Amino acid sequence: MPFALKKKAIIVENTSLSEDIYSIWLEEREIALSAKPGQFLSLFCNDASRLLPRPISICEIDKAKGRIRLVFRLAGQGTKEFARLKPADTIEVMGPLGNGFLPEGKKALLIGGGIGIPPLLELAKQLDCEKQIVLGYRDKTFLNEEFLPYGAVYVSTEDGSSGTRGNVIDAIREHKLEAEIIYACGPTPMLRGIKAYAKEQGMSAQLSLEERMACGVGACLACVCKSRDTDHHTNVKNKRICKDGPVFYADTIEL
Amino acid sequence: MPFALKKKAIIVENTSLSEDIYSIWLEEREIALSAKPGQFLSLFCNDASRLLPRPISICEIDKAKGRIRLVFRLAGQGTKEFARLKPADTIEVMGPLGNGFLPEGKKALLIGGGIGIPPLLELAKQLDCEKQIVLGYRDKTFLNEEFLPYGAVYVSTEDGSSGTRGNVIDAIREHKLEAEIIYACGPTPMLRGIKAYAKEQGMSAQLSLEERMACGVGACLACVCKSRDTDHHTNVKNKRICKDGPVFYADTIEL
Amino acid sequence: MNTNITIAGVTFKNPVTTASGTFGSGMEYSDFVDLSRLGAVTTKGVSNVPWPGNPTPRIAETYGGMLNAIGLQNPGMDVFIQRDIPFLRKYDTKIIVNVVGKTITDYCEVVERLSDCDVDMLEINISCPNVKEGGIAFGQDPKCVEDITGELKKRAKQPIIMKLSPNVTDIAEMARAAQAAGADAISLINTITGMKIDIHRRSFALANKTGGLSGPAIRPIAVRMVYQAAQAVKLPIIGMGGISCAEDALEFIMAGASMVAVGTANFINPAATVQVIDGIEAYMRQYGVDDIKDLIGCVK
Amino acid sequence: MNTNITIAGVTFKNPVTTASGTFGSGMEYSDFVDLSRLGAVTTKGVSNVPWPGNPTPRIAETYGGMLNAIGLQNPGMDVFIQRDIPFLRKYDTKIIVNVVGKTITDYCEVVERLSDCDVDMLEINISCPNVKEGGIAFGQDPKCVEDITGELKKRAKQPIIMKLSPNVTDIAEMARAAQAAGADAISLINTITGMKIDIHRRSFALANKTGGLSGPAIRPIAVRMVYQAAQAVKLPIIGMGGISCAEDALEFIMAGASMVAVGTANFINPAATVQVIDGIEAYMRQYGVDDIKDLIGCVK
Ligand SMILES: Cc1cc2nc3c(=O)[nH]c(=O)nc-3n(C[C@H](O)[C@H](O)[C@H](O)COP(=O)(O)OP(=O)(O)OC[C@H]3O[C@@H](n4cnc5c(N)ncnc54)[C@H](O)[C@@H]3O)c2cc1C
Ligand SMILES: Cc1cc2nc3c(=O)[nH]c(=O)nc-3n(C[C@H](O)[C@H](O)[C@H](O)COP(=O)(O)OP(=O)(O)OC[C@H]3O[C@@H](n4cnc5c(N)ncnc54)[C@H](O)[C@@H]3O)c2cc1C
Ligand SMILES: Cc1cc2nc3c(=O)[nH]c(=O)nc-3n(C[C@H](O)[C@H](O)[C@H](O)COP(=O)(O)O)c2cc1C
Ligand SMILES: Cc1cc2nc3c(=O)[nH]c(=O)nc-3n(C[C@H](O)[C@H](O)[C@H](O)COP(=O)(O)O)c2cc1C
Ligand code: FES
Ligand code: FES
Repeated sequence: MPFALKKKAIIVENTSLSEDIYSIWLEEREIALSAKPGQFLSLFCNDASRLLPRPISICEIDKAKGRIRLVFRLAGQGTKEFARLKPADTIEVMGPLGNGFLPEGKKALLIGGGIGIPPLLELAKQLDCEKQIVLGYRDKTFLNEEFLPYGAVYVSTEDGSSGTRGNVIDAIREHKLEAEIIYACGPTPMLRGIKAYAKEQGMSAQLSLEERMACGVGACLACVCKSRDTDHHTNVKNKRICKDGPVFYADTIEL
Repeated sequence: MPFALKKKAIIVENTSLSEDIYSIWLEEREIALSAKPGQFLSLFCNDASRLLPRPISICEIDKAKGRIRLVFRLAGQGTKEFARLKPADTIEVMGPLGNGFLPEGKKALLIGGGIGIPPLLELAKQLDCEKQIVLGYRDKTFLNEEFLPYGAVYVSTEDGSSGTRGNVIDAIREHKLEAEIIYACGPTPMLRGIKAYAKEQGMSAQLSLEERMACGVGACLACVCKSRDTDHHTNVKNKRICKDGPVFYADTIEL
Repeated sequence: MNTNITIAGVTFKNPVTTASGTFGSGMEYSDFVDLSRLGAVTTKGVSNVPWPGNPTPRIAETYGGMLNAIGLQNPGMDVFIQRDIPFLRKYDTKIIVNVVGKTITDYCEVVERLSDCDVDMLEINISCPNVKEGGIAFGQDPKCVEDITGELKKRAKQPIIMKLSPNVTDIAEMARAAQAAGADAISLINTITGMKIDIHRRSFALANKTGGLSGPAIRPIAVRMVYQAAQAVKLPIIGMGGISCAEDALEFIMAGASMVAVGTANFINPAATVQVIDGIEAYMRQYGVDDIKDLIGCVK
Repeated sequence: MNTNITIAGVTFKNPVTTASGTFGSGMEYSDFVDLSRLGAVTTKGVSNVPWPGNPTPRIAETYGGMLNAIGLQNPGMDVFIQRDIPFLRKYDTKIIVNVVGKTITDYCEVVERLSDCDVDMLEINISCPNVKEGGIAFGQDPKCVEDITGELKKRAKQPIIMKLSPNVTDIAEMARAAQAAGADAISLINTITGMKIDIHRRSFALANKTGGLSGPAIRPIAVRMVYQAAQAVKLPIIGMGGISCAEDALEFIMAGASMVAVGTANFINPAATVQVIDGIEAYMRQYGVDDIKDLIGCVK
């Protein structure tokens, strides 16, 4: 995309899925047409005191209508501002950014934890293979019913209020789920657990990582993670999450 | 007003009087009830990168509806933001601030220049005496017709496109206007001319001054003007325009 | 829950005061703020004789901040002592008087005079960037900081706070100099020298050319300096620079400040001081912090 | 209308470049910006061997600005020379290479190596606050500035720009030291050391504790320092610090900068550099300025 810059997207819908989780549909045709599951958008605040973009993963893509869905949790002032957006409001965005998940067509386990669940929804829709979907929550669930059309859905909650009490690995063990590949997104401790589990099981795993970002396009080196090998671009053992990720094969990165 | 703080006012109407002059009616009952002609409001920007209040004079007061009218010229980013306000939007304001004009009940000349004209409108409405109103413009006129109900209106324009070609003093001389007191607001060179004219004619004059402001309440000493005598508060020859003014008797200040 | 803080023997009911020069003598804001809520009121700098200050424009807005070059206009100590101290004493708050001068003799004169007045602490402004002589010059050289601190300590009956300039290479060095000469506390930061140019008029935005930058824009610099000073000296620190809300204030406290001052934020929101106090208490309740002292310098 | 600027024999088609470290090697932004529009691309700092940089989090947002502690991660000069210079040479723009090191020997090694490369100028970063050794330490002492400038001048075949640190008491002193030792130009300001504390986690927002503050928040400080340096030395100045639009850039030019660099603004608006160039031209047209040189230092 030569000279692709920031774009003004139009808010089509903004609903809250729970007290602190919001779901926004925004319209920006070009972005919708090129977006892939696992990629993200940089969202800019209208409040000029907050300069940096907020990276938010793509949750669903509606190419026909030229729309993108984002699901996010209230974290600080930026997400609070986004939560107040109303239909017809505009927001400045850049994207789609990063490399998404790489569909492999093998029997798959999709594993999401907390606010890492949204990017798996579009993946679940697009993955053309046998899928088992494991969603881990602290307590309240969200978005889980929307996964039902795409595969068997297993839920874990830390407080045991729904599904398996415990974490996603507990749910996988409880249901003896088997697969050839894992696609996962969630907090670092969960990803670390999944990496170990995948190794133990001899499965490959694609993990979506998170780090603070400034440029979002690979220029500033803010968002690195440690890599197993020397990276071709950085020439050190650092990969840029925004540009080389956010999705990486588990065995190529240190967690 | 004990513990009177910033208030959220509601925009009732925002119209443009010319390419770069806007007229806003805002609703804030408490402010409307206590406001006097010649006082001003501190208007705060919604854009958080701009912290300082913009002082804008009160143009009209509608006590019945609890509303205040402001008329302002696009000067920089702050006034540009205000110009975009739509009915039902809110804006943070403080006020009414400063001391307004002091009605003296003598035969009066109201003299306004450019964006100094708006504060004279409410004064014209409230002054209960014989009034002659002189309004000076560069070229295009605005607000002049709204003065017609309150007295004889004389216009001057620098380019001669309406009324007397020249400045307000030229118009006064042309029409041989006489009065006991002048109430004036406008650019400093105009006020300087009026001060000299009033002295020459032995008239008293109340002038409304302008200076950059931070606090708007007399605390920061940003907005001083030079005074003839040592000021009782500052103990130097400086008066605070926001607190002691913005209206001063011409002979008490240096211009 | 305890928010009391004792500095050099003076106990403040809470750790929040006003930054000198942004709150007048307290009088100007007494219509907006219940002064008795404040830990202390810190007054505008006062000199031996009345100062007229700089020509206007004295201020300019900048991105997330402002420049000022007021030039320490003040009515002089006689009027101040006679009018402003009795006014402030009507409130249940401590009084910190900010002192300015052009020469060490000037400072000494004011401090000696205030020694017999009913005020709680003196804050010595050796860091004002907006006056030609004195001010900042004293605050940019450790030897000068030591000299002036020593001279004033001999004369002051109240504890003295040395207010440091951020316009230095090494703030720790200045803090150590103040400590070495016997200062009771330090406060920082004063404004950072800045400039704005009006590109349409092709002139300086301020009559004084340069001014002091304050407001949220400078907060990260101020927090860093408070942290560095806290690592370097044992003196209590009054932290300031861009504090507008309790979250901001807590950053300073966790970096090592025993008290904080709210400055430019008063102009934007006259309720800022009280909101900071309420917000600190809310934070303490939320996290079960019993004593504000447990938060001072807790991030290391 | 002329926007050409010649510095130390190198002619730039316009006075706008990128601030080192905010534009990668140009490659990362080449999808967003036509690099041939730029007066020059200034690359991320390059060292003799690859540097891994600091642990994450490396950045934090602040009011109107950001902190960074990237720690000068870079692939080292070998990869840089082999990959990035040929890439940039495909565009019609000048190449300024930012050089970093931990010791004078390190800097010398990079400069010697680059001497035989096809680049237009070298910018020596003696002001990075985010590395433990070298970096800023060189930029805070006039003697060090002189020494390193002198050593590098002996070795460099291209003109050298000394990039000064704003974390100093007197920027003019540093500018004079660079001039005395033969620098061809100076650039300023690098970032200002700052700190942010996460009050909920009670920890530093950055793994490195402190970081460098950049963005619009620091602009008034940067403009002031450019002005002070311009008054102190005859060297051409590349001004930077919070430039996001043409108005900002013109402030620096009128304060005395011959060129300007756009930094943090690239992250917020990848079109910033080009918009600055267009905006400067629009200003010149609006006010009938025939030559950009007539604006340099026009406010005195
Ligand atoms: C690739 C990627 C995809 C993401 N997808 C989602 C998503 O789909 N839904 C969702 O709710 N959240 C997602 N996040 C996290 C989201 O970016 C942060 O919650 C958000 O930036 C917080 O902004 P704030 O202003 O509310 O919080 P603040 O804490 O006020 O933000 C301050 C600064 O820190 C950054 N920041 C804060 N938390 C994070 C974080 N966890 N990760 C990265 N930067 C952070 C902000 O971007 C901002 O620059 C994603 C993060 C990354 C890196
Ligand atoms: C007592 C008083 C009453 C006023 N009444 C009116 C009025 O009724 N209508 C009207 O159009 N204008 C009025 N002005 C001028 C008005 O305040 C400025 O035009 C306005 O602040 C410009 O803001 P800005 O953000 O658009 O401009 P910018 O130039 O971007 O403002 C930058 C900063 O400079 C200040 N500033 C800029 N110009 C002036 C100025 N002329 N006077 C004071 N501060 C200024 C702003 O408040 C702000 O802090 C009045 C000024 C004063 C002091
Ligand atoms: C308008 C103004 C006037 C000031 N006057 C003084 C003063 O008289 N004495 C002093 O020590 N500091 C003075 N300061 C500095 C403040 O006390 C404070 O150190 C600085 O503004 C940083 O805090 P802030 O960002 O919260 O404003 C003044 C600041 C401003 C904005
Ligand atoms: C993420 C980041 C990385 C930087 N890396 C370098 C660097 O490698 N070398 C250097 O001399 N300056 C570096 N800088 C400083 C910038 O070049 C510039 O001097 C500073 O950011 C001020 O300009 P700005 O406010 O426009 O960003 C970096 C700044 C940022 C924000
Ligand atoms: S955010 Fe800049 S490199 Fe990833
Ligand atoms: S604006 Fe603060 S004293 Fe007038």
